[in-house]
Amino acid sequence: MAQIFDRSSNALARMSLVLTGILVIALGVTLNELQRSPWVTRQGQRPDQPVPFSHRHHVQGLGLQCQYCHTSVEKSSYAGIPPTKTCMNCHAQIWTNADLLAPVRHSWATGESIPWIKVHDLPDYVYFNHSVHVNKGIGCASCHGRVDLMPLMYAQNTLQMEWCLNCHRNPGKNLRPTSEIYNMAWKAPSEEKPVWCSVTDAKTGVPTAQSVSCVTDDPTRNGATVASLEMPTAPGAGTGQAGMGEAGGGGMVMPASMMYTKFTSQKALGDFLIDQYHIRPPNQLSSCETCHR
Amino acid sequence: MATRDLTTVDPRVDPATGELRVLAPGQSFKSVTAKIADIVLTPHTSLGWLMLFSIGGAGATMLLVAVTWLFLKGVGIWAITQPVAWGFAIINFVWWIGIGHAGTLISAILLLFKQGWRNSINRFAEAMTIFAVVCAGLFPLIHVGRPWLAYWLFPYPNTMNVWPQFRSPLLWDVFAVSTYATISVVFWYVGLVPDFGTMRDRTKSKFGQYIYGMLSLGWRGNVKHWMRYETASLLLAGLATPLVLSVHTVISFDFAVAILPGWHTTIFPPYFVAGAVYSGFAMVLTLAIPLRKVYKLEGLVTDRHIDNMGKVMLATGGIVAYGYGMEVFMSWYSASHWEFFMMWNRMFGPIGWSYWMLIACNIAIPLTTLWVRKWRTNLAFMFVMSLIVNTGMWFERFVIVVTSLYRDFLPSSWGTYRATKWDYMTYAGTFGLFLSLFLLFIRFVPMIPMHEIKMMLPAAKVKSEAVEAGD
Amino acid sequence: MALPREGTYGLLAEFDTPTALVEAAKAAHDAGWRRLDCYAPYPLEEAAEVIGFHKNRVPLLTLVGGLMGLCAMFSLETWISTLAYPLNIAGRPTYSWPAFVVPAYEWTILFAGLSAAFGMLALNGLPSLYHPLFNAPNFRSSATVDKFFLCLEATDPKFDRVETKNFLEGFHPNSVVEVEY
Amino acid sequence: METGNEQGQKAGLTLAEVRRGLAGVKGKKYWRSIDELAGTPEFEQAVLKEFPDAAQEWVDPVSRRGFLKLMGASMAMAGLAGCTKQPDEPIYPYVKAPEDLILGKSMYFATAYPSAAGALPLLVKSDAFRPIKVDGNPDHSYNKGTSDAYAQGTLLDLYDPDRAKKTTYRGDNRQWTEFMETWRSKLIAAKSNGGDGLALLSATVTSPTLARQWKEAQAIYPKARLVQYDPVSRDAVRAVLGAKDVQYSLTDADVILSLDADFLSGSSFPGFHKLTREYSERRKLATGAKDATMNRLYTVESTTTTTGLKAEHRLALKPSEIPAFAAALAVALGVSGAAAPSYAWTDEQARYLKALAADLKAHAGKSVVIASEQQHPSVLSLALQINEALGNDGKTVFFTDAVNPMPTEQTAELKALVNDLWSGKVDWLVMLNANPVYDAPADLNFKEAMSRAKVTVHLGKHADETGSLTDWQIPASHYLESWSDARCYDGTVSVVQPLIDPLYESHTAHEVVQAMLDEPTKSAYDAVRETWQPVLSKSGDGKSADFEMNWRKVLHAGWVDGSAYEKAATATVAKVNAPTPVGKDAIEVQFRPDPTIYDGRFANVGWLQELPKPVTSLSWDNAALMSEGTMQRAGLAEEDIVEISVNGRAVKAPVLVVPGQPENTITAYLGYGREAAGRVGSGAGYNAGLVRTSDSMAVATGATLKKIDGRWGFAVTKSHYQDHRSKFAGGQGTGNNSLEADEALTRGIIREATLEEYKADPGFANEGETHPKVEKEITLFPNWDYSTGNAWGMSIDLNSCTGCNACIVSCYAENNIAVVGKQEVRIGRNMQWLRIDAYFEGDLHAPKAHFQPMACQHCENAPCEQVCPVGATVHTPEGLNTMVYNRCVGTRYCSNNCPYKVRRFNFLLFSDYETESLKLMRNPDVTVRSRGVMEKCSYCVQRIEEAKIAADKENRPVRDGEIVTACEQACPATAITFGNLNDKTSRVHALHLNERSYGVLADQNTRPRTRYLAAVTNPNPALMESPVEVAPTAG
Repeated sequence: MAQIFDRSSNALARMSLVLTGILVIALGVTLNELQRSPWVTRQGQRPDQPVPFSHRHHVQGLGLQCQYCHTSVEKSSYAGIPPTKTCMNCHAQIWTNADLLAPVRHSWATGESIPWIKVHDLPDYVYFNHSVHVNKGIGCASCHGRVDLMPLMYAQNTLQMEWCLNCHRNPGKNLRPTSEIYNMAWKAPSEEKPVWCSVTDAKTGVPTAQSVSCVTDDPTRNGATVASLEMPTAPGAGTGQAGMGEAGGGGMVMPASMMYTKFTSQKALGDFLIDQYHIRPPNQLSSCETCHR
Repeated sequence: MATRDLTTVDPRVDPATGELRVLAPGQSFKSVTAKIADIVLTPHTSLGWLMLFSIGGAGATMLLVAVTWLFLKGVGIWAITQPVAWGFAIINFVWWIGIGHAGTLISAILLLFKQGWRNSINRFAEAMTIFAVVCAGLFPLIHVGRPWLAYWLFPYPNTMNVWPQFRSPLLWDVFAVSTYATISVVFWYVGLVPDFGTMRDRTKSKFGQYIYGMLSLGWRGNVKHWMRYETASLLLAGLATPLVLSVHTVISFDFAVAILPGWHTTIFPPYFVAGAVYSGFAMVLTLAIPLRKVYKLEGLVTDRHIDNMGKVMLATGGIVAYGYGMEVFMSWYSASHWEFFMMWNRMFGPIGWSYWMLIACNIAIPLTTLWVRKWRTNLAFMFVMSLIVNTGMWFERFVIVVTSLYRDFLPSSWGTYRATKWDYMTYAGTFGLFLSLFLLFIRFVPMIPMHEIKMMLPAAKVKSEAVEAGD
Repeated sequence: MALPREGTYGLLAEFDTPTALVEAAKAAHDAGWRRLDCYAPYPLEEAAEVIGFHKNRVPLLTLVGGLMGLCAMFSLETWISTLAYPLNIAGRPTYSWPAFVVPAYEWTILFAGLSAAFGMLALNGLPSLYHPLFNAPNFRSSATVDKFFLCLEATDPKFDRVETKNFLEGFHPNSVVEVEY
Repeated sequence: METGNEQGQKAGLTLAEVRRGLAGVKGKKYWRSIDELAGTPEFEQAVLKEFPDAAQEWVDPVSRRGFLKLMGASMAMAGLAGCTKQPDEPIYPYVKAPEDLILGKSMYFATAYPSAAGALPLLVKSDAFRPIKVDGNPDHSYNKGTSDAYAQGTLLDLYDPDRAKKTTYRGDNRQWTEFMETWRSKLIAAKSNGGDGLALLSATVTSPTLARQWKEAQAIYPKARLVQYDPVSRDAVRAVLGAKDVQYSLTDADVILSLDADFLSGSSFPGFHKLTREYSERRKLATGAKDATMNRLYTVESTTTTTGLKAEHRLALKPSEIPAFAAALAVALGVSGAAAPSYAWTDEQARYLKALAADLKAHAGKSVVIASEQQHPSVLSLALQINEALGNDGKTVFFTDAVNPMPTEQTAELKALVNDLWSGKVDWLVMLNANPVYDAPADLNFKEAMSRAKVTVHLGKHADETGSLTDWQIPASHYLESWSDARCYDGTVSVVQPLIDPLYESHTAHEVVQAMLDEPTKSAYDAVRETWQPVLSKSGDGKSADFEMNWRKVLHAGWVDGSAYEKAATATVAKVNAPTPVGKDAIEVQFRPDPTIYDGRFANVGWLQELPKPVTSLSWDNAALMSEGTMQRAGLAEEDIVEISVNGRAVKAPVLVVPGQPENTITAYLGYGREAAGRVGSGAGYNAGLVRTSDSMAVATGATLKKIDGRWGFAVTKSHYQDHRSKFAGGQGTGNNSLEADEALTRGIIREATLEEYKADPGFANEGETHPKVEKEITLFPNWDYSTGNAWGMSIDLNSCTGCNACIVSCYAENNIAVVGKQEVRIGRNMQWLRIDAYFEGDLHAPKAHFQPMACQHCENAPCEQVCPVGATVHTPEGLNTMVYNRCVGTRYCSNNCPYKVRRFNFLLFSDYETESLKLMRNPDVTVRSRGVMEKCSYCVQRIEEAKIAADKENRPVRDGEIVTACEQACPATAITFGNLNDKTSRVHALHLNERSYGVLADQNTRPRTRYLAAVTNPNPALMESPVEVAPTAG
């Protein structure tokens, strides 16, 4: 009887074994990439909106404040989509005949809503609250990116759970003074561009922003003669526990206006603000019930 | 003395040992090969096989229907409810897995103990294991509320940054059962490689040669290969032994780790394992007795096998009985009201009959009769007995799962349990699946390991002087 | 090694009984043959012994595999529960090692078993669907059934087509055939 | 999964759209198609033959949802993250936004739920102008924020998909204006003859404005008439007190006697909220053991109610014996002119009477006798005389004007009306929110009588039994959709203001009656304002004030200040003599408002249908409730169908045994056997009204029972299994005591002591074999540290809880809990997160009962968490046992390992994703759970998070009482307290330290965060030989 298989079959057999292995791995890698790909997350995609609204034009060009349209961002879980009226406030006077704005005028005339398409669309079982983030020193840009540079709106981030946790596990790296929340161009402090913050001793019951005030140009130059080395570094007997009583920087004697601490790194600023704003510790921020109910 | 008489009266007995023969006399390398290989190689498929296969197929189809409906509607089509949130699915799961254990036990543990008689039955016992595990593995998958998310039980990197919870016995199951399935398949296949070689060399059809050729990986009986092969088989056996013990131990943890009276019991691991072997051997008998008859294998699967399996059942059955006994004893000795009430409720509660059912099938009937060799070697009797025992073992799981759950801590939440047609269809369906798989096996794979049988033939002995010669 | 070669692979002698094979193999080995192999339809320890094959490395592979499985799973569990996403589960400590034992144990066995099986095949150089011996007509018909073969290979320095043939016939085999690549 | 959130906002924003969607949608049948059949015994038999739970699966086709689920599956597989790739979601912003609206923040409006028993002041939560939660008005002195099952249920009543949607004339659609034309033209025609032949039949008028409107109409049409009728009338009060009402105050009552008055189990009894609060306040034992004082409750009743089971001493009497007993008591207390019919009381009864009389005497002036309004008038009359004799008047008993503006004896009036109908004197019959075809006394044969009228009009929320027969059917507005007003128990006027535009083209009684006046189209809003103009135009001291400002104040507060009635210490009480009891062997049938669906008006409210009734735990049905003795004598078994013949009429009813029911007494709850209630209510139970006649509205005597073929499948949510344990197993083996309670006591689940025992041994709740104290230190692994931050916990006072079910319905509404339907409940798949366990102790003929609200205990060592393979249920740093629905794969292992069995599983797709109107109702802050997911009580985590965020923004800790769970909020007995255990000043912290505080099954070392306060009873030593209630003599 002759051979069943010819010489090459040995090589083939072994090759196929190796190939199967490679294929399995490849499949795994692909799926892993796929679940994070824009195809799934919609990251960076610009859906066709009824009106090609340009944030860049309105924010950077005209300098509109975020809250002018997104009115409830500080008060409610929902930042708010402006009613047609908001558009008409201006567009009753300007660009009254622009074809682009036809849907707006139609809506205004008929009283039917403008059917926008949601760009930042969380799953329905995720309970995100704008107000607490904005009040605790997370700037718009931290999640939405440089909206002021977006001609058409798109999602800067994946908005996936891992992305949320990334910050909830280490909030410090994204914290900024509440006075800078709407500042799209805010940069983390550095040796070149330090940040000076002062604390009026925070009593409980007052909104977060009021206890800390920060400036980006050296306050000592205009009069205040206090050297920052006299400052207690990052004042903070704060428990880091929201509202658990005594806030950081309590026992300071000098008038608040004069006591500025200089920060030259986001790390330092983050730790300082975590104390001042009573940011909850990571184990609480990454606990399930924070987002799922 | 006795042996002398036996030799005269009973041809089945080996005059040398006085034991029943493992193999009938007059087998040769060629005859063995022919006998076993030709069952597979014959081109004509018997009508009986076709009929049985269509029955199996029908069953499997029913299973498919039941599962489809399940996926469409939800587990609510089963009887499970509050407080009995586990029902047939888990019972069948444990039952099938248990049955699987005999195969591994025969092929592994008996191999380690150098029990030659195992060789005739280990191949299809292992096959039975694998198919039983297939049926068993089905249930954990379909019994979850959202089966399309069942893959969440495996640790894999995901965008949620969440992982399985390793304190849960269910997760231990995932690893235990998957390992068990994998190792069983590997062990089985390794055992098959040389026989595939034989098939390759015996089959006439070109196609057959290709298929068996590939499956045999080009086995050519090189004695060095044989040596490594033997080592590997021994190692696999050595690994499979702790594995088979661990699997049912882990499954018993599903209950033992919970705090429920009737589940929270330290004795579960041993008596689950014993019970598994018990039911497993019963199932081997259920399969072996007809096979032997249909394919005229009396020469290879002799009364010795039936007899020995009877003995094993006697032993394991004894352990199980001890387990039941201890449960009752502890419920009194622990002086714990929970335990006491649980046991009372098991015996005399609304569905106490199921407890007595299992006592009858697992202890009363078998443990009184299996002592007698005459009955142990009576095929009809053993066949019936094997069915009885497996019924009993099913009820054991029923009692553990249901009667512990339906009356637990808070009397206010007591309920009851009534199986639905979907429960029965799913259960029956797995028999169909098992049957069809098993039939395919005996049609296309040599059901008895030829090389291991050959080793046992007298002709296989090398005359000792040959080795010393010339030194 | 799968390179196609030309010429003779070796001489193949067929025997009826294991004893005959073992005797022949022993003689050949004593005569200084080193490139030789025996073939039998079932494990024939004596044959391997006499041609000087005593121990193999399968056990070592198995051990290594087992240890790998153990470490892999246990460290995965520990990492997940204490570092990746530490959660309060029923008030248990995040590092609940007793619970981690079970999966680690299972993976030990899994990896060990796989390494044993695949290690064995690898060491045996399987799969090798094509092999010169299959060219020998009588080999394929009976090697895996009931006949016993001794093959003296051409790569052995002592190999000489004529002498070797005579040498083999000295053991009264059923046949001695020349095997081509 | 989906939340109300997104679609909530969408819906809220385009109400018009939703209305369009609502037109004629047939919603998902969560009540399962077969439930419509469920009434018929044939069906039940078929079902019982095999697999009641699976039968339906053949019936209903594979649903679209089913396929979607499968698609979801494959998609889930694709995007490994588990959440599928979402389709584009649209946003519909306002065109002009209401300036006071902040989307995502709820608003609260004060209103009131009007009912014949007195209005309930409410504060309703509104999300994007959709009312999503009804709760009591916390500022109102009457209910102090508490509510009840009915009021909670009215929310689902508003969104009921089966409500009438269009005005119809003989079945085809018409416009409201068309009706107004016909109605007006009729009125104009009728003006000449003074409105002769005009008859209005209304449910009890509760609105002063409506009363005013009618008075004015009466002036124009003197011959027209308005008849009020409710199947549950207050005629007894009218008979005894005329236009007065009686009010009780339990604050100073040391001894309370209830004469068949079920004032603790639900708001069908006037003043329920106030009475329950005052009753429980006297049982809080806040002062600690040493100088602990409590009130003592005696209940003499004719069927088992929670009031009876809460009583220290309960006496079960046949309905007809109650008046005689009252009389006997009056005599014993020396009430002048009281005469008791001679009757052979058993020794037990006599002894009870003696001890009771003595106790009342001893507490003259500090006691109160409360009488039922559903009894023979003599009971109320005698009760009031006794109170007078005891000098309780002015201390615990007061008299005011009637709460209802037009108090009448309704049954008599209805009779008269029907006679006129027969004699053809009525040509226009206008029915306002009444359903007489269903609930008028059977002997009046209203259906026929109605057809004698030339034109019949029905204004009703549903095209019900009546509405489907009348010429005109007009959709009535729900009280949350329309303007009105009403007086609550103490007479304070509440303005009923709408929370939402009418969902359908519905109208109000105000508009119909207004049409009879000079300004026929004046809106209800203007009418109400007009009514209160004079009052609100002057300030307290009579000087004139700015009406608009006061009006706005009223709308804000919800009530008109100082409009409460004068409380008089005396009133003229008509003396009514007690009739002689009919004898012990005569079978009596008594009719009672149903504890969950009242008189049937809530029949289509799924929450209330599925709500297990107190005492029986029966849901989705009513039954012929009888004692075991009665049942056996009639040769019946439970679930048998019995034919009850009385008053020459017969009705078929299923049999259910009630512990403690007096012999030969059958209790029939009204409101069931509806034919046109809607998809939920139709076909549930049997119609007791079929044997209720105008002369036996409360009790019908001389009934005969006949067993007929067929069996009924009850959905009883707890097994009421009787003990058959043999002696060796520790059972009494009498077959006559409840195994559950025996076990509950042995296992230390229920812990109770008498006042004396408590004083002697304050720590009784944590001592002894069955009451083990658990040491936290004994542990294999280090305890988790909860000492910093918040640590949420709950305390439930078993002494206060009366098992009234308000908490459960409140939980339904707050947490979007699904209704599963009778068949699912029957096999134990009801989804309530919170249940009230009732354990009957001792002789089932005269049981003692313990009520125990049971929800997730939030164990620190939660057994459920450890066994979840995917970590879908975990512990939060603040000690919540939280359930992450969208992580759950549904192994149900957690439920198996939960010793409290408080977890609920979506075995099928129970949540309704299709019915438009129900989407409007959902709480947007709570995920709507889909199929295959486990769920359970979350301590209302959405409220916790809301409060935490508010507090965090203000840099302050969460204040005690800032977070109120839904159950706590509703509880009239203030039995539930939630708070932060780490806050040393919080109430719950103190309560957990209370010596009566114990954890259920704490010996399993689960360390529950919910703890219970052991109950303490205050029995009368004179009756202590049988501390348990007195068994009625087996007849």
